[in-house]
Amino acid sequence: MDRQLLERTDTGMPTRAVALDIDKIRADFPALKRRVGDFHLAYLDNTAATMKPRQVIEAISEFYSLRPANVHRGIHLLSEESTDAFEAARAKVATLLNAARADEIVFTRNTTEAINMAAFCLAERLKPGDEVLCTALEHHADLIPWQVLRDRKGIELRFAAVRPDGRLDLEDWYSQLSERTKIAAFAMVSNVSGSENPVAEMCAAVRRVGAISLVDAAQGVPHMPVDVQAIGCDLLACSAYKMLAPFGIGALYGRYSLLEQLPPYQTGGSMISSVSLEQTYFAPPPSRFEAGTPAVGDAVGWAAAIDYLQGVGMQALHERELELSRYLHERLSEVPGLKMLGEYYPGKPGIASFGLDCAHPHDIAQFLNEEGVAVRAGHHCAEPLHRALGFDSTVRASLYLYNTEAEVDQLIHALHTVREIFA
Amino acid sequence: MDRQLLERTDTGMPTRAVALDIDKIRADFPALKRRVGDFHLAYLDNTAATMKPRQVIEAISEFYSLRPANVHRGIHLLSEESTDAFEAARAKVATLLNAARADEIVFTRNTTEAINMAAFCLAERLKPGDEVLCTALEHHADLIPWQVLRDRKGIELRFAAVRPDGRLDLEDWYSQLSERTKIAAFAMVSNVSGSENPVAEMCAAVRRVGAISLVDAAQGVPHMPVDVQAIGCDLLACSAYKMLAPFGIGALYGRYSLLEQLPPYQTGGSMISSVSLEQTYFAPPPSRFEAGTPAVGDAVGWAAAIDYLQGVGMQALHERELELSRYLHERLSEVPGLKMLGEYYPGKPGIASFGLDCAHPHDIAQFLNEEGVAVRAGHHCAEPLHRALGFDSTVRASLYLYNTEAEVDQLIHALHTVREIFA
Amino acid sequence: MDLKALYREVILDHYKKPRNTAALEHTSIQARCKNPSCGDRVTLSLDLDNGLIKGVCLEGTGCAISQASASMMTMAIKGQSLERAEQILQAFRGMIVQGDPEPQQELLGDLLTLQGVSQLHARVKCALCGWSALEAALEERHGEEVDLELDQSLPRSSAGG
Amino acid sequence: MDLKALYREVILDHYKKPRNTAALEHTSIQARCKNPSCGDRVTLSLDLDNGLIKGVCLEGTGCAISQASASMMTMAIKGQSLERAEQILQAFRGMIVQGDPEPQQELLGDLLTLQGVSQLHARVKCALCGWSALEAALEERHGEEVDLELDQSLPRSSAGG
Ligand SMILES: Cc1ncc(COP(=O)(O)O)c(C=O)c1O
Ligand SMILES: Cc1ncc(COP(=O)(O)O)c(C=O)c1O
Ligand code: FES
Ligand code: FES
Repeated sequence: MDRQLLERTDTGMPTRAVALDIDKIRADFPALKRRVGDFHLAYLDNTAATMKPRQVIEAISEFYSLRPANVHRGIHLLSEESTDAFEAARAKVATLLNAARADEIVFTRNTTEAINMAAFCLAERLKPGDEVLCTALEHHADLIPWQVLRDRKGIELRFAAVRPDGRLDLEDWYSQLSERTKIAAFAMVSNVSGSENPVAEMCAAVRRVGAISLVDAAQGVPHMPVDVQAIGCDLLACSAYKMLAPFGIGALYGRYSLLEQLPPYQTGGSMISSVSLEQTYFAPPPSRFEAGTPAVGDAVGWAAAIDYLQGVGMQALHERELELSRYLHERLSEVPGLKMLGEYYPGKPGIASFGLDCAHPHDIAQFLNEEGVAVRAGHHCAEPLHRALGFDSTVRASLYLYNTEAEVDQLIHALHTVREIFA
Repeated sequence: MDRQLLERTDTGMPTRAVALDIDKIRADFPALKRRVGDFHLAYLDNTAATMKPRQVIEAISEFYSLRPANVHRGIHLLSEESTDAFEAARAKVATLLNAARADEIVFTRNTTEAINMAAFCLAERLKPGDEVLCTALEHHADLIPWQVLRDRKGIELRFAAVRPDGRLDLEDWYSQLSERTKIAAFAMVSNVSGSENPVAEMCAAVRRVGAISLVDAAQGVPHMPVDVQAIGCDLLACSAYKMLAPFGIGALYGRYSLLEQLPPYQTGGSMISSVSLEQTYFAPPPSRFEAGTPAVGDAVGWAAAIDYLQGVGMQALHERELELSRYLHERLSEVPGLKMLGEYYPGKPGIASFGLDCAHPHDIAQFLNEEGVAVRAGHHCAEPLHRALGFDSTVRASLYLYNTEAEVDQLIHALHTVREIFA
Repeated sequence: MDLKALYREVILDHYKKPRNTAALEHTSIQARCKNPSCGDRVTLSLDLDNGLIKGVCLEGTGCAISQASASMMTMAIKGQSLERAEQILQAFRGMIVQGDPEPQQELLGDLLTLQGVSQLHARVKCALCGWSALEAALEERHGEEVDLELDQSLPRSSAGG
Repeated sequence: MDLKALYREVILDHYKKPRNTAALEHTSIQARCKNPSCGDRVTLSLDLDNGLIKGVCLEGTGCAISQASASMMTMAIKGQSLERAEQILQAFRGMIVQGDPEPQQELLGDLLTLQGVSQLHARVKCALCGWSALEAALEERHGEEVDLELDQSLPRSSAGG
């Protein structure tokens, strides 16, 4: 990376236009105060899961202390309150994504379930010869469900290639998109190379061929303003725990007019209109897709996380992340023998995957942990992308709003230690 | 109900052989201290969801404060700790159910997902003409997935009848079990009539015809000692939030030798052995059935709930519940114009569903709430059972370890108020 | 809100003696609504004459709130123009669903006594059952049974307010 | 446990210069093990003679712990009887998987220096990769590739301890 980069700004806006008060933010996260041996924890595994602020932890505690009742409009006070809290969380997610109505938000366990649900519910619209267009840089969650669908329905599954710089080969993608395409599924941001796709432009192209678009926004929604109406997607999936919220909840956003046409996924209580031993009539969306008792406490925690993020401001958070991402990539480029998976470009989100010539990623991660630096090693559930770019596995460092330049320095220092030991 | 009942003991053991210290228990549940208007809360909606003790709430807070990292054996400290906590929860559930090994526990969102998963994964073993034997007293969660399977695979779905006293017609069930039966699914305890099925005997019969047994133990596991090896079931489903734990987690227990033969359900990350764009190899159980990031915090909360319940003792808890159940049913039998769905019998679990001749169940529940009594009104996700016994809907009162005779009295008093208003 | 007073002063009267239950000689349009969460039902028949609701007949089974609300509705719309019935419908929804703090007195009349139901979130649907049948009738969906859950006027997100 | 010392004193030596990598003239049995969570591999060939492991050849790619552990294993089993190799295997698993506080010194010898790995929960599998290949070889599963995840000796619940 050239020196000039530091002088440019990534977004065209003056750097730190809206400065986040990072010390104040960090004080909200109890886990960030932990130490690993003699070192401060430098938590750089945010792509896998983020830390939780006390506001979220307290919202969960409060919910379970005061109104731990089941939802579905039970008539007693606690159930009323629990139902209200659950539906308020749905409305909050809808607002975050700028959905046209709260009923476009289906709660799921995570992104994986959201995509499985979509693939299952779309299956009956497909016939042999139809095509699903995927990409080679997807997370397994946005890949294997389509393989399953392919095997189940006898359709064609196509993959747009990834370029050596770690970005989607858009030309290849466009060349494979055709009238035969019925579904196009792609990530908003790769969880490995960190590169971002032009999702609005892609969704428009998908619409033009009359296909359905699904955006895997697991690494998008937590990190930037996302507006499903502006993007123009039909379906969009994300996970709460990657944005300060608890594990156990995520969402499938769906355009209401599409959701209405889809059959249910799981079946059971609270998704029915009437049931006899012989036949069942299903409720309208989103209930139709939410069988059984939902993860109410996790939804309440998610709502608190969204409040927190909106308090900081998604745009401000995004700009700060791009700033720190630039610093991260710059410092990494100074480490001898380090090979990046993909290339940095101004505006690239804060995800960096790399290897060292002298050591295996798992050994690197082991020594990074010894110096308090938390990263992931492996293929990060994207084996095909790793293979395409000539890696078996990588070390991945990834950022969020509470990370600092000092933590990046700590990572770099630890990488030098690894080099000393292994070289 | 005759007076004699009060003098008999339900279990053959002296009443209150092991007395629970209910005041001490109640002090652990913050929500039980709430008031509704001028009344103490009498929470009698335990079949829908139970309250949570502070031990569980604190375990969740501690988890998110200290180790909110993703699982799957990340190499850094927080991920190690999170993975350990998650797998310890699995081991704890396995111990609670006396599973032969921890790997027989698949974490799901709830009972509904557990049964959907089972029905989906068993589908490919079925061919037209095969039969699934269900019963007319199932919760929709143990009914609709089998209807879906029937429509998908062209199999026969049979239902054993319910008797007027609210219990399964075992004779009818046996008469419908045959060599053609491939799967038999039935509840351990009905969530409406409260009656208990002889599941060990039934599972033995299912095994004799070479079929697979699935026990819906959503109302069993929370309320009595459950030993999957003694019951001899192949599969068993339950939900954590009905046993002091958070929403968002449940389990499918499966005999390992059966789980090993089943295909995956949802697909994505962490359930694979290797992935290419063309093909995927799946991991062994339980990973194979747990695609994507699991509900780690909820699992940790469940583990704390099991600690709490085992501290009280499942047998002691069960005996206390039977004692209070007897009192509940006796007091209800004194209310004029009250019609029970099903009949009391000594040893019947603490679930009572009923109507009043003068008022609609939802209006009754509304007035009960005015006097602080929390119950459910409706068909409780068991429409066919209601219809079979001549009800559209009922009011349901249900008990757990923290309930008292005084709360039952409060219910009875409120029912008299309803009568005054409506009669 | 005093639940006992609400029931004693308004609801029970209509629940026990629903008005306008006599069969019509002539039925122009009939529509039904079912609340799928409990199975309760209202069937509404209208005798229309030149844009006026000349006659109305109510049949139904269900909770006191659903039946009383439907009964009071029949009194409010009988003899009114279709236009005014539509206005009353919107005003009632505004009061019960959106929780309009200043409901439209002039249109609602006696129906104002049901205002307290807007606070019983789980019962809002009950109060709307008859009105959803009316809506279907006004849209001339003859003989149709609408499902209360499908009712777009009942945004789930409002429940989160 | 001092990670740097563990690597510097034991692991790196074997990682950089794995022992027993020369091809065998005669191979009686060959088995492979793959760790599916990272794709790392060990291939083990044995030259058996009358119940004795006369020759052993190691091939593999992977992290330092997996390759060093496999290399040390070849030294431990070379020249030993099949029976004793089985005993060493069990002793090693006891030390690494069950965290046996008093590992069997007499059987393990130099392998004792790997004891610290039992504390690196995420790396226990790494240390076992070569040993699972050995197990397959002892069971005479010629040419087979076993999956480390499938290894029944690695109870997930132990991870919860
Ligand atoms: C781009 C992307 N898609 C999908 C997923 C799967 O998310 P989950 O495990 O929450 O289902 C992830 C998680 O890392 C991801 O980064
Ligand atoms: C007997 C029975 N089965 C299944 C269920 C469904 O449970 P869940 O909503 O947790 O999936 C319930 C819940 O009330 C139940 O009581
Ligand atoms: S309870 Fe059915 S409409 Fe009120
Ligand atoms: S990381 Fe693959 S075996 Fe160690």
